[in-house]
Amino acid sequence: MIKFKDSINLALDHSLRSNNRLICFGLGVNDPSRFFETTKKLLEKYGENRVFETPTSENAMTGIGIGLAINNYPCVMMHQRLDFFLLAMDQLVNNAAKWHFMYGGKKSVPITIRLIIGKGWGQGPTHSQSLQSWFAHIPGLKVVMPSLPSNAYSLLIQSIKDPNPVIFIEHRWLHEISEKKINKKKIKIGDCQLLSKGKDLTVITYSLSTIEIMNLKKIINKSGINFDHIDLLSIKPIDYKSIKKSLLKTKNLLILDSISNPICSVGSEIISLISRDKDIKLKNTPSMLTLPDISTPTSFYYTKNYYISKKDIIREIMRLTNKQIKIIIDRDLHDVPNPKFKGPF
Amino acid sequence: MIKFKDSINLALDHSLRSNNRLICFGLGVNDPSRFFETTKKLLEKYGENRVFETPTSENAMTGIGIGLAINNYPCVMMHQRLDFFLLAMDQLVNNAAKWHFMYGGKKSVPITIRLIIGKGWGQGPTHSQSLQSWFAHIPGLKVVMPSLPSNAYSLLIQSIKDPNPVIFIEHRWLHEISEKKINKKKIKIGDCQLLSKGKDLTVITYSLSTIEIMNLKKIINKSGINFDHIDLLSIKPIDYKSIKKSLLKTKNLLILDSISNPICSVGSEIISLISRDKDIKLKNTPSMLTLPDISTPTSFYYTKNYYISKKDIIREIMRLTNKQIKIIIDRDLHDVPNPKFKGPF
Amino acid sequence: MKKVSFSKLKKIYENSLKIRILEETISREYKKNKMRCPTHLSIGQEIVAASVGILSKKEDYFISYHRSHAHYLSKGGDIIKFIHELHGLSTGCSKGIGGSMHLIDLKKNFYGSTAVVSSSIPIGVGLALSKQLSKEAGVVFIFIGDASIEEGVFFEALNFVILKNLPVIFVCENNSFSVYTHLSKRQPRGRKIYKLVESFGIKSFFANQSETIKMINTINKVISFSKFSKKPAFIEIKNFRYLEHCGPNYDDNLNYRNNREISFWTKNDAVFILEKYLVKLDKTFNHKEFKDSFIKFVNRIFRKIYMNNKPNKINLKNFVYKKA
Amino acid sequence: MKKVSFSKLKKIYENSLKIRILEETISREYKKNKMRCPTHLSIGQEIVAASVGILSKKEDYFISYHRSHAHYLSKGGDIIKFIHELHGLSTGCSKGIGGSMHLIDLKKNFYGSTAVVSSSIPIGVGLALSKQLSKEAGVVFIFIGDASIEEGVFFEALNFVILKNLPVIFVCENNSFSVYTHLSKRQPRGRKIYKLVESFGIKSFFANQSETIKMINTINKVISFSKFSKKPAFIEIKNFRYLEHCGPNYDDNLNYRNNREISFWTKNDAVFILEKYLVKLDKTFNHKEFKDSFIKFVNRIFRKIYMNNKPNKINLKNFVYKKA
Ligand SMILES: Cc1ncc(C[n+]2csc(CCOP(=O)(O)OP(=O)(O)O)c2C)c(N)n1
Ligand SMILES: Cc1ncc(C[n+]2csc(CCOP(=O)(O)OP(=O)(O)O)c2C)c(N)n1
Ligand SMILES: [Mg+2]
Ligand SMILES: [Mg+2]
Repeated sequence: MIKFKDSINLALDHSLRSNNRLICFGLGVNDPSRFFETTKKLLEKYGENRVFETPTSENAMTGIGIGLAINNYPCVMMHQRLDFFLLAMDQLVNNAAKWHFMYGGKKSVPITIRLIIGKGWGQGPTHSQSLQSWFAHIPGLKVVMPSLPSNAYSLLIQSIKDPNPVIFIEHRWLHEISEKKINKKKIKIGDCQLLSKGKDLTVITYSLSTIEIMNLKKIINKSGINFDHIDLLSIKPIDYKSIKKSLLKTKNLLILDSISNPICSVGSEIISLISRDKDIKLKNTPSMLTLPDISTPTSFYYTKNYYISKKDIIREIMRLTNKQIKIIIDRDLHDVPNPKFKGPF
Repeated sequence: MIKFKDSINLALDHSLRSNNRLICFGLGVNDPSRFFETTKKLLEKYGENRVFETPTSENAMTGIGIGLAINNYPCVMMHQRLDFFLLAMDQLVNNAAKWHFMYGGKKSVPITIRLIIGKGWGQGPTHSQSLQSWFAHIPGLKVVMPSLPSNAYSLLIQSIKDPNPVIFIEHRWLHEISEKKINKKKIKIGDCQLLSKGKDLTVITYSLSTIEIMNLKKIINKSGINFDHIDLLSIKPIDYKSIKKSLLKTKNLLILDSISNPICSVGSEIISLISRDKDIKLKNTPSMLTLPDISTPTSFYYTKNYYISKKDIIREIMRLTNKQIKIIIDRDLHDVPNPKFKGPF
Repeated sequence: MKKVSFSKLKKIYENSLKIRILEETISREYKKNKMRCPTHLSIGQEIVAASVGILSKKEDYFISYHRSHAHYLSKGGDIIKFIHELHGLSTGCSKGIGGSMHLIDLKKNFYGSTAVVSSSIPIGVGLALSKQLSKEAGVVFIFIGDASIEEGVFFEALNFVILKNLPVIFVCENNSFSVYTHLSKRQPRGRKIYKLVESFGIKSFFANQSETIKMINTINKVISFSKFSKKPAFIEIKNFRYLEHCGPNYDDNLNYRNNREISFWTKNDAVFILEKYLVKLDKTFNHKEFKDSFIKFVNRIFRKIYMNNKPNKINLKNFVYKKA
Repeated sequence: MKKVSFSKLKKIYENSLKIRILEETISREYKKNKMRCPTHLSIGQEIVAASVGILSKKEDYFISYHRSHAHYLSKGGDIIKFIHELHGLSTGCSKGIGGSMHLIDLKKNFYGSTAVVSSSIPIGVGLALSKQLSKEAGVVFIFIGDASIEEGVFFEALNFVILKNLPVIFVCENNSFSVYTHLSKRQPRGRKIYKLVESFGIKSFFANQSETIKMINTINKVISFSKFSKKPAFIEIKNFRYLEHCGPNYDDNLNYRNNREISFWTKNDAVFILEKYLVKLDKTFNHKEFKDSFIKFVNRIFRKIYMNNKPNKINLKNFVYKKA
């Protein structure tokens, strides 16, 4: 059994070993938490020159990473919450995303920025934002959001190898997810994975929502509903070809964009793409499930109906397929990824 | 005749006069340029306590504006380019947008942030970005984008009066646009305006694209094509009711999102909204025109095909209506709003 | 410079005792998993807030960061609403929406605390500008940690404070750590934060919390300086947190802090030092009754919550925008 | 401290003369509306770049801000590609995509200039870290204006430079203005930028461009300090731009600058001061030939462009991402 957080650690270890110019830095990389255990042993193996703690200076550190990257030191920068990275939008958007373009292709910026999205245990308004649609909007950035240990492993290695800036977003609730063993097959940035097949419906997920639907697959299948499950993996570039192929078959779409606010979201972008495609004719209007257009509250009580629940998903699938699913009673607490989790982050 | 920039000036003057707690600040407000002439005479009338220059500290100044606003000094903050405001995303998103929410409604943040979008005369990658879709994505913000002197006047007054943070985005090329006289009729934030009526097509525009289509209206009408022209004015909240009403009639949609990159754009959001609405059945797949997913180049030569041209618009309308329009030969330079314009900003 | 009076010292003592009792109760009760939000306790650092709370005026504002319980409480923030907030109840000071990291009590001029490092600094500066404009009495106390010094916005804010000569007092609690990371990994060795700030042209002070009485007098000096000079001021106070960065436990088993330092600070606990000092000055000084009754008061609040923790329904939508 | 030699001074003179000639030509030709991009000219400030260009080493890197023509040229940046860049041609140093505000010449170790205030500072710091890691010779010169001091990222960068002891030399050209706004509206009165930086623990220097020879020697001193101490350094140079902030014209009709100041700086033009000094040292010193041939060279470049300004087609898409 290998956990997501360990696969990240393995991918970092592998990358540091195979490229001795690779640099990793961020708050917490060398502290006892070892960045949610994802940077374990790296300091010991590669030394403080290559793996280092930083001052709490998100904006400058991003620029410093760009400076390293354009002088042939690819790097991985890490933020324990995406929210903190908002301080560095100038460096990200005005420099990292544009450097290769604005000097006519002279220098690219091989920087990978790991961002963690928080959820539950009262993360609240300033510790739970997920802004993948912001990053996807910006020309020059790539956006990768893995779902399982194997694809996290492969995609982190690819992101680090990529000569361009890659925003690599990990949902905190994935860190404890495990697979039997890691499949080291290379996944190209821009390729989705098809996690199940079926003719009734296409379900598009990414990051945590992939797990959300996987946890429901059995019960849905039992009710005689079979669906193509597309796990995007890469938000930008997006694997439109695979989405289209599936929709030509199922003509029925649910996007589980459950960690995002709705407006100008990745879900909306996908619906816009398929709606402008003359080849695609759906049986139902396309559907997407997102958070409401409201910031995250802290309270256990008020997050309950805020997050998308198993019931919400089941209800939507019943509606789209016009079939009944035996409603499940969900006894899990909605604000922890597993019963052991006690926060705080 | 009154110009857009003068209507902004009038609205600021009116607001400063009618609320003696209102504060205005930003780089250039009191310098000889008077912020593209939009802050003319304000210093003289209201004094340096209420209208002041600031250090080049976008992030702190935004926080300072929030501090003023929560203590009953509504304010208007201004940035000569939206691009510079990227430095202040922490203050905008983590504080301004959430303050009212995260303290359970205790204090709202009446701040209006004027952002200017650049175009042409080699503004290039770092002086021409328009990120309305970013702002629309964030719960707690409102986003207003006027098109003409009258609506700029009314909407700026409304934005300033609004108890919430409003991002008020002005396209630089609108500043010299004029109307015979200013119509002071109040426009509610969230209401679009219908600038023409017709059954063949619905054209949705905002900001500069409103002018782009207005300049073509005669020639299009002459070819026997009549369209509902919806000028959004407010990007968030969006006037979905009016959009829907028009589409139920025309069943044909062109969104002119010509100052935005395409992915997760306002255009995509509108298409997502209407595509998820069972009541709306279009004759054609909905269409939108945006910039490519590429940053803005500087060169006169390479911006030519980068921006959406009159021809691009005409071609798309012909396709959607299946009618011919006498192609116009456009002799205007594509990188200036009018022949007098010589940059630099 | 007049020394802080006995009666004020007594109040400071009571204030810090209250904070300690509350925080220790939270630490104990947290393990019941009813306060489900990240919680940064102030145990070991209470005296700073307690002193500023007593020595400042009602009309002064406070604004604070993630470790803000002490600041909220020392300003007189509503205790019941505070505990309810940690429990996510609609009766909390932020209706349960903000949690431990986002506290507010406007009646007491506690203007808010928020959790992104340094993010509340410019807001405090804006509040000070609003005071200057309205010629309102009082200053704004901006509480920050030692990591705040690393964020650019701190320096932008400093520049503006001096440029406009705003009524601000920065209180920097330097506990040497940002989460698990010592200053030496984040700031140049030998830096004195207060001297750095002084070089911006802002009057700056330093105090060590283990010299408790001296520290209280220094805080008083800062406040007088600000009052009489009408100039901004800064004070750095060296202190130490006892528990883990975030959460209810001790974490010194992780060995990220020097043992000598740990034992120095626990031996020089400011609340006890002040207590001993008060007893020395007045043999009859006895806080037992005060303490017992406050403990009872606090326990009752928790007990009530546990007896009936069905929260009221609220409609989140109503809080996103204020209605015009 | 050895004084800068006659031959170096001569080179500095030639370097600044070149820059002036180029910038004046741009100012003249700009009015033909063929250079269609915002253009911040360095006329009046050339000597700083010219000196650093001559006194630094090939292996040193430069990184700069919006007013970067002089820095690019003084580092030996390709002149033809520079002029082509301003004309938006694909033969420009940034293929016409960057324009005046985004210059680069990697062959000469000019690593780039960009137009958001202070945005290039941390990138220069990252370059310096890369030099330290690879034990590569040389330092990174980070050019900044006086407004850069107002952006928080400058201080974040300073902190990191000192923390890691990076090979950086900051060159701050303090021309008293940010666009039309004088320092006094943006920074506290009496502030000395170099002293502020010194208080961060970074060796800092000051020079006044009107004392030209002294300034050149001070720049030399900074470079020697950096070389021998292996420590970061900072120099503030007081100077003045002649033309408007952005564009080809004089704008002193707008009266935003003090007349005394204007006449002081034009009377104390550094290029002329250096010229006179050289003539004094060596009566035979004559730059006429050099000047004439350079003017010819420059004019030829412009003429060629105007004879054939059909630019090559490029596919913008190919520049957004680098292919793996
Ligand atoms: C911008 C930002 N970066 C990182 C964090 C994560 N973080 C939370 S608290 C903290 C430590 C702050 O240390 P300090 O200011 O010294 O306060 P202390 O916790 O010691 O009281 C950090 C880094 C954050 N909240 N915001
Ligand atoms: C972040 C940011 N804010 C504002 C601007 C607008 N701007 C362009 S140049 C400039 C002045 C900078 O002054 P200084 O650093 O002194 O350089 P100088 O122009 O005097 O050489 C300003 C404010 C910008 N480019 N970036
Ligand atoms: Mg600390
Ligand atoms: Mg300047």
